[in-house]
Amino acid sequence: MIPLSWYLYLSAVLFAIGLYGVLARKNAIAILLGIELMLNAANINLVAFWRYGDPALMAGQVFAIIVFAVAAAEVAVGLSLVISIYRSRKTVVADELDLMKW
Amino acid sequence: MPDATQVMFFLSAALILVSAVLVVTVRNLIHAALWLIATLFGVAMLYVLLEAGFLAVVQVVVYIGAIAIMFIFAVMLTRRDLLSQSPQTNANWPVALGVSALALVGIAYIVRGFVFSLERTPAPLTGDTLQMLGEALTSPSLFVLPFEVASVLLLAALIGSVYLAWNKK
Amino acid sequence: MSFWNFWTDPIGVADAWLRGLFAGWGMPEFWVSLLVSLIGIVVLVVFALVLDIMLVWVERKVVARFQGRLGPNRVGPFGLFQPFPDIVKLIIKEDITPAGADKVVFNMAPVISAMSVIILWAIFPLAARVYGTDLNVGVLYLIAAGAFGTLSVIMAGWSSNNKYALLGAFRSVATMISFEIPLVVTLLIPVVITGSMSLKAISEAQINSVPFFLVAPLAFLIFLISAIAELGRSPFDLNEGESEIVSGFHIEYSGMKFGWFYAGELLHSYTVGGLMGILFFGGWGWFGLEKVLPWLDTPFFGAISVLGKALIGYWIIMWIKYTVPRIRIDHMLAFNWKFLTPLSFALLMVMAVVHSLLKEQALWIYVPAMFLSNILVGWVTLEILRNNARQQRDAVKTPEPVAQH
Amino acid sequence: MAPETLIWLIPLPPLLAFFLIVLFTNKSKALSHTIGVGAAALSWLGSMVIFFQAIGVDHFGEKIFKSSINWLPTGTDFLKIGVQIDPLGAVTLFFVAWTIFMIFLYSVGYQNFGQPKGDHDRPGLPPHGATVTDEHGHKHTVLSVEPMYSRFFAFLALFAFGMYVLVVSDNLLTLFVGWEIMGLCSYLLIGFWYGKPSARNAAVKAFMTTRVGDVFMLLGLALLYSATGTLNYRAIFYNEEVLHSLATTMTPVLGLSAAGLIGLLLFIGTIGKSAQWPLHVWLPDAMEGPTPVSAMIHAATMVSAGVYMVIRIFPLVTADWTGHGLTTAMSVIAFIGAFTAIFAATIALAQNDIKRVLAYSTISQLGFMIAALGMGAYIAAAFHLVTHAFFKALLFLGSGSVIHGMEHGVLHTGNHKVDPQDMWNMGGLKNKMPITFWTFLIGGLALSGFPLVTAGFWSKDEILADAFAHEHWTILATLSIAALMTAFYTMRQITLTFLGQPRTKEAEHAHETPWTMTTPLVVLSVFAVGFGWVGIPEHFPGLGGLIPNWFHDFVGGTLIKHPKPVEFSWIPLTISLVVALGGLTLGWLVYKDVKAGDADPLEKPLGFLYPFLKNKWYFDEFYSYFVIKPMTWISEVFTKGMDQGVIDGILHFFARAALFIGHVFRNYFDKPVINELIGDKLGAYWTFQPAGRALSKTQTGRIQTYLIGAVAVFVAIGAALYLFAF
Amino acid sequence: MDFISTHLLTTILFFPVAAALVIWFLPADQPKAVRWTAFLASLVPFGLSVWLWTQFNASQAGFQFQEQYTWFEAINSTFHVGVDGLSLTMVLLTTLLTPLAILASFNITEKVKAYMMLFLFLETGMLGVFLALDLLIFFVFWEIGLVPMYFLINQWGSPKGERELWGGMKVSARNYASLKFMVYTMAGSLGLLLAIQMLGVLFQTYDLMTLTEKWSGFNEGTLLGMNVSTVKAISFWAFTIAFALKVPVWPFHTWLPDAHTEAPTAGSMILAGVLLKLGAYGFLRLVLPFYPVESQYYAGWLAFLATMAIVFGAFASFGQTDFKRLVAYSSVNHMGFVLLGIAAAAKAIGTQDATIALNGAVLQMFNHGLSAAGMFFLVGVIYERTHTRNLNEFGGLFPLVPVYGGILIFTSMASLGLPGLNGFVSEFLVVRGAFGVGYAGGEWNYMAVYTAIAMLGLLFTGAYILKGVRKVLHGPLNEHWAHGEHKLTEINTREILVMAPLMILILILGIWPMWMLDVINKAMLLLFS
Repeated sequence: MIPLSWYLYLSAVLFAIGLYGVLARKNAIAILLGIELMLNAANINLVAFWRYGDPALMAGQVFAIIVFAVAAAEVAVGLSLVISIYRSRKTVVADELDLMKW
Repeated sequence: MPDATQVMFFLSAALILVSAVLVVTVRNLIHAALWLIATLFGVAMLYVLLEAGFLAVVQVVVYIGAIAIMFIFAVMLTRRDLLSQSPQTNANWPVALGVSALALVGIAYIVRGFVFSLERTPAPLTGDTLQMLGEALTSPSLFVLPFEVASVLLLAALIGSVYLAWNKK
Repeated sequence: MSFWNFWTDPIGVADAWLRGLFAGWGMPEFWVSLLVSLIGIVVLVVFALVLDIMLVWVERKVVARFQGRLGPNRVGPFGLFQPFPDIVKLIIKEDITPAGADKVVFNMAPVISAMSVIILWAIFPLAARVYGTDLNVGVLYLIAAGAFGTLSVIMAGWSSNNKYALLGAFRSVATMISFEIPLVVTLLIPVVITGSMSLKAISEAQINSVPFFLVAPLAFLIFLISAIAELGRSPFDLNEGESEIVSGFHIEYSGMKFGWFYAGELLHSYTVGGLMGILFFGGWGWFGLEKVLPWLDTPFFGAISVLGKALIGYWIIMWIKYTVPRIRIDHMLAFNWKFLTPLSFALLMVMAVVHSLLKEQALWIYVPAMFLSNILVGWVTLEILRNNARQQRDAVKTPEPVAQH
Repeated sequence: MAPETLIWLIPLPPLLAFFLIVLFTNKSKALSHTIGVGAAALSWLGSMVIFFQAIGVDHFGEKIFKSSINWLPTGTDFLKIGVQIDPLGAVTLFFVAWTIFMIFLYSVGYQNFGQPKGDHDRPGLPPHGATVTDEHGHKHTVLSVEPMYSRFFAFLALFAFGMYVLVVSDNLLTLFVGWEIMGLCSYLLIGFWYGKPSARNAAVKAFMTTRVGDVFMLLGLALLYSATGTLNYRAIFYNEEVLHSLATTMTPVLGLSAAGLIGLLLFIGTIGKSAQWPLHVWLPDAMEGPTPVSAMIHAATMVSAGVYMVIRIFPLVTADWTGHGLTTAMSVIAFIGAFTAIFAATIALAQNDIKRVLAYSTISQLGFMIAALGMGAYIAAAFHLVTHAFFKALLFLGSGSVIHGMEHGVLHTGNHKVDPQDMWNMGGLKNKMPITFWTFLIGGLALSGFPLVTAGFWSKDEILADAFAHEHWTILATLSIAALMTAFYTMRQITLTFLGQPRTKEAEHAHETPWTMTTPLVVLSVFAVGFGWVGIPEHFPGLGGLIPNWFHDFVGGTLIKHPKPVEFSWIPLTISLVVALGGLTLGWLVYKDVKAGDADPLEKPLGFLYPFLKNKWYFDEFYSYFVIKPMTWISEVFTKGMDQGVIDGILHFFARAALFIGHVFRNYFDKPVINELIGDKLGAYWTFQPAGRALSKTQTGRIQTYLIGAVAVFVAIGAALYLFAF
Repeated sequence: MDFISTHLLTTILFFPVAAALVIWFLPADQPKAVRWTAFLASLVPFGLSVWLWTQFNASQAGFQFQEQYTWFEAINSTFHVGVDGLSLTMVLLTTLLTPLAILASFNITEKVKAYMMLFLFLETGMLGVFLALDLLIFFVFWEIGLVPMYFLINQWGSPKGERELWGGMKVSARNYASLKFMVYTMAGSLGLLLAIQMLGVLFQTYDLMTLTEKWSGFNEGTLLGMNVSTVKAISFWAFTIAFALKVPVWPFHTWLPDAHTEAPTAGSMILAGVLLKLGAYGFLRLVLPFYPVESQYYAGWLAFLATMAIVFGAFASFGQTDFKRLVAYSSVNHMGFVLLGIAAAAKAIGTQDATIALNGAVLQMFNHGLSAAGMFFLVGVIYERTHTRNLNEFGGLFPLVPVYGGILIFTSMASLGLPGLNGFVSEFLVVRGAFGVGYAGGEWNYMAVYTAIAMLGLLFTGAYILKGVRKVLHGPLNEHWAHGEHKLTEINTREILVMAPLMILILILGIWPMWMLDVINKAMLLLFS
């Protein structure tokens, strides 16, 4: 049998990796990739808790599904942002998108 | 001697972690995306281990079938940076590393810290979880509202992305 | 362990026999089940591939007939053995990997492509007790497998470092992702009616009531169309488009790698035909004939029924392929987004409502009602289209003055 | 069929006829009048059956036909409506049925059924005649058919329905329903030729004048209902203690008893409906309608309804009446009746329109009945009601026939100036239209009370006898004079119309009307003669006792107290003989040789009175000045002055105030203080800008830098919370 | 079906909104589709409420088909709906009139979509008021009904016409009317809201039934520093004025002629048919149950106002030359009878006379709904053809439009209160009830006087109705309409279809009012005794 904590550690690590990707990668798309990793880490937790808690309460799975939806939406909007930015600025490097800098 | 499920867990965990690391490190974004797919597949395997078959399949459909493909698309549409040989990480990547390590430590600490009231062999599933899930998603007393909200969110995302990516020329 | 048991439940018998055998060798339980399922997988895959090989012959023969030629007729009776020389040729051909290609990806693509089709067979119910596994999310599984197909195409297209390949990949991905929607929606209709996503349950539901093409003819049509697009077959074979992008994403492939793509496509078409049979034509049933002739209600005849239906479906797909010319990409996408998708959604809603209203009713009320509701939806759609067309014609009839712009 | 059921059914045929004609058959004239007449015939049949069943029962008063159902829930119990036929109802039903049936029949001819369509007739105007060419190619003009023929029958049918409802109903509410329906129909029928402004105004006048009465009547109903908790005849009028309690409870109004008050309120309704003074003005104008309508309204139904109602509520006005003297209510009624009788008679003297004369005669005859009721002689009143209904219907239909004949003449000469209704244009019609003449003569004699033979004599004589017996001398005197005048102007009318020489070419070319019109005349004339004989007093010399005084016995059963017939006395008899014969001879003498173009012989002797009478005592003018004008003025004031002036004025004042305040705030606070001072000066230059500059240094604009910061802080906070909070 | 039968009221209530949303997505250039969708959609609530009528058990006390959902927990206000005989009648009226009104406005050509949507919203608003069992909900719907009406008048009102304000300043009549309507009602609602809030604060609930027993019982002690009776008196008037504005009662009626005159035909139909009833309904549902004592105390004033409304309404109506204004004032006159009945009931609450008066009042509400809607529609019909409402420009139109004329006379007679048609029954009941209260077993009081005066108004009702008919149909034909492009065309089938249900109901209710009056009567008995 697998202890719950394994899943939790696993998701923690995955989350950290994703976080690193988000913080460190230059390319906006890569940042989005990182975000996906983090979302998956969260999902692992949700499902694991569902399984190890009371499986009759579907909350865990439901939230996981909603996370899917969120992820899909986020990717769609994010990527279209990236693309439109790319159109106008010919770059997707996050650091170069600094119009807000005074 | 680990039993079969543990073996499976280790396999998928290894797959997840390795490919995740690769996702955030490899230069070639296409490869990153493909490694992401590997990661997601691993997660799907975890779901199977957790007896959430539906989620596993959905994971594959949504993430591999749609999200990852979209990533690859996006990458291809933004070829220029793909070809550039400059480092793929920004200046303050060590800080980032530190911070995420810190976060990991923090979470791990918490995980270790709290009393595992749930640290036990999970109860065998009774009844058709798929059906339960469906009822949970559609019964007004449970989650129909979040579900609908999610659908609205998707609609908004659809319109929004179309609008954003619209080539106004 | 008599022959008749085998006749009625081959898998069960074989499974029991194998387990007994291995256990006799003193294997631990876990490894036994692992081994048995491995064997099962192997058998299934081999079966599928052998089927695939025969399909090569079928394809070539049928296309020849459609084009008024004879087709393969030298090797063996009716050229039945033609596929084998083909395969040998493909294998011994030099295997070229273009310069600048992304080796790993390039080599993985055809494998994934073939795999994406073969794994479908894992959930194919050939008879009441003859199937790889009975997933309670079977229908979704089909879609998931399709996702890998898409993946393989784009991998191939991108990795071969070739403009045409990339274009082909884009096109095919665009097609697949967009046509997946009506496909999924129409797949949901049998699911709604049955109340389960398992293909086995769906087949049984049809055997117990009526085949679903009577209940949801329109859904069947939409499924057929979007499935063909999913296959990337003519008239939707934009991803290959020999005449424009010199056969698209697998332009750079040769030898057995190409063979895999080719085999995958053939098998995929056949599989889709099988899916039609299972989802809309009553799976392993014989349209109620088995009630009259009980011996039809046995695994082997069931398998025959499924495979036969699959063959018919496959034939229909070929028929369309070799009859209808290719259409333009924008037309195709417009057709999907502006026509097929809304239609399928509307259909799904209507049928869900009618179903939930009438599901308690007797069959002779339920079935005609559903059928009529389909017809109605179709008719309304056609009306709307006609109006649309008329308006467009009128718009063309009265050109707006250019001066304003 | 049980009589009750039959009674329920009596009013229905006309109603059905109405809807049938209006909804379906209004295109086909023949079908319409078939339906109409058929319906009338059916109701007539039913009524006859009921009538004869009723007189078959002896002591019918105790065991009348009645049945009723719940109609309105009123709190815990119900307001019942139903039908009943008691002796009074039976006789009323009798004459109503006959007259209505006759009038329907008559209308077919009067509206020129079967004649060609008019050349330029249009709905809403009387037919102008049509030009036809006979086989010799001679063009000549003939009467043309009424354009709204079907509609006429529909309205008549509805009218009949109203009357039947009124007669068969067993309570005052449904009586009121029928009453009002007739009001509507009279409105519609008087205004039948709505194209004529005169007709239009007459219609409105009729409706409004009667409505004045109706409103009070409704009030009376409400009061009666709240006082007794029912409106059923039997429950109230056939019920001593109810009457007694009503009579004893006093009201603040004029010191009347409740009974009296209610009685008077209801009686005001009658004043309106039966055109008693002072609400009589509508009736003469109502002559604008087609003649059958006049007959319908003024003889058979509507005006009779008024009297009928007073007879119904007779116990109320006479509650606790000792039999000597009069209760307040009674005296009021008696006064109004008597005054109307003579007042109308005087006006009738000076009228030239053949129908107007009859109209006023009607008013005065009704006055007779009302007066009789006022004296407490309700049987006499009922008797006169019936006889009058017959001979007055006869007279009106006769006059209609005359007019018809005259119109024929008018069309022949083509001189449309000539008014076919003006008696001065007639004369010598005796030979032209004999049937009309003889029947009209009978009617006239009945009206003027020609002794022994005519019905009018017996009924009128009975009234006089009653007046004499109860020593109401003033009333006796008034009525006698009125009777004298009646005889006089009746003879005047007959002489001017039929006797002597034709005074115009039109009169020469008049000729007899078709059978559809003459048959009713004949039938009615029979009743005009015969119906008197059922009410001959026992002790009448010679005739008395030959036929029992059936009417008295029968109708007497209506109420609990059977009034005993007055004992015979020569004085009233002589009086009535004198006035009748005297009036007739006088009339004949005065008018027998009037030439064309002569002035009215009465003009000189009466002097200034003549125009006064001719203008009906200037009542119309009076009302228009003192009622209508002020009302219009008030209504103007209410809309213009009060609503749009005062009330809206106040509102607008508020509006202006609000606007003003808003203006002040904007110009003297917002603009200077907020916008300029705070917004521009303080904001821009002194505080906010420098701060912003300073802070903006920290903004690198690199999103990931921000993110790192965010995560770091988040981790820190999380750690802090975890370590210290928990 | 199960869902519908368990959520019948909410379905009826919100179906129009749903339909409106559907219409929102229809193409704006397809007015036909929009119209038919709206019409058919509005038929559904009607069918449902007919079903409701059949399902309703009149003899059962209290509200039926109740539904209660949490809505505004913080202040204990719940979404609570239910029907009793009173509201049932009104619901039936509303759901009957809306389809007719929509059918009547098929000739609207501009902004059809918005128009129809507003109409459906309006229906929901009105139904909400009738169904609400929670004061806050009541108020919310009360206000919601306002907005669509405002736009209907303001946007689709008769384009012509100006209204002169102070200082010769002119505004477009429909703006003036709509604004006046809005401001008037708002002014009333202010007091209403305050009173409601006070109740809510006082009892920590907005639930009607709870409040009814608590508040009407709550009689001594002090409140907000005043003693209760004062407070109650004040809040009584707050309620009363709010509802009186809506009824409208003289002298708060001046918005009505303007609003009616300017509103589009269907708008006036609904305005007269249903919106006015909201006020009277408020009286019956809130004022009488909440303030039995006060309303008895002030019954004289109510009766006075009612009488004024009847008499002045009649007079004013008689004074009009604008056909639609005439009909508009007739509403004042008729609603006066409703208020008279209410006042009488308030005077002697619980007695049989009171019940009769209430029966009359409620039935009068329904009847006026039918006849007034019919009258306004007929005015609209002729206005649409002649583009004038000036009575003096008509005359003798009967030969041109016999059918229209017949219908007009029929409806006029109904509105005049001719026995045999519906108006009479209710007016008789009101008069009878009021007079009974005034006579009260030999003891006479002012109510009798007021009734007597009211009868005078009844007389003038006749006067102005006849004036209308006389000016339009009778008299010498005004040749202007006889031929040429002005030729007056006969009423068409659609318009007859609008009138037919009204006329049939008018006749049925006139001859056999039992079926409806029984329900009302039982409701009144249960409510007020």
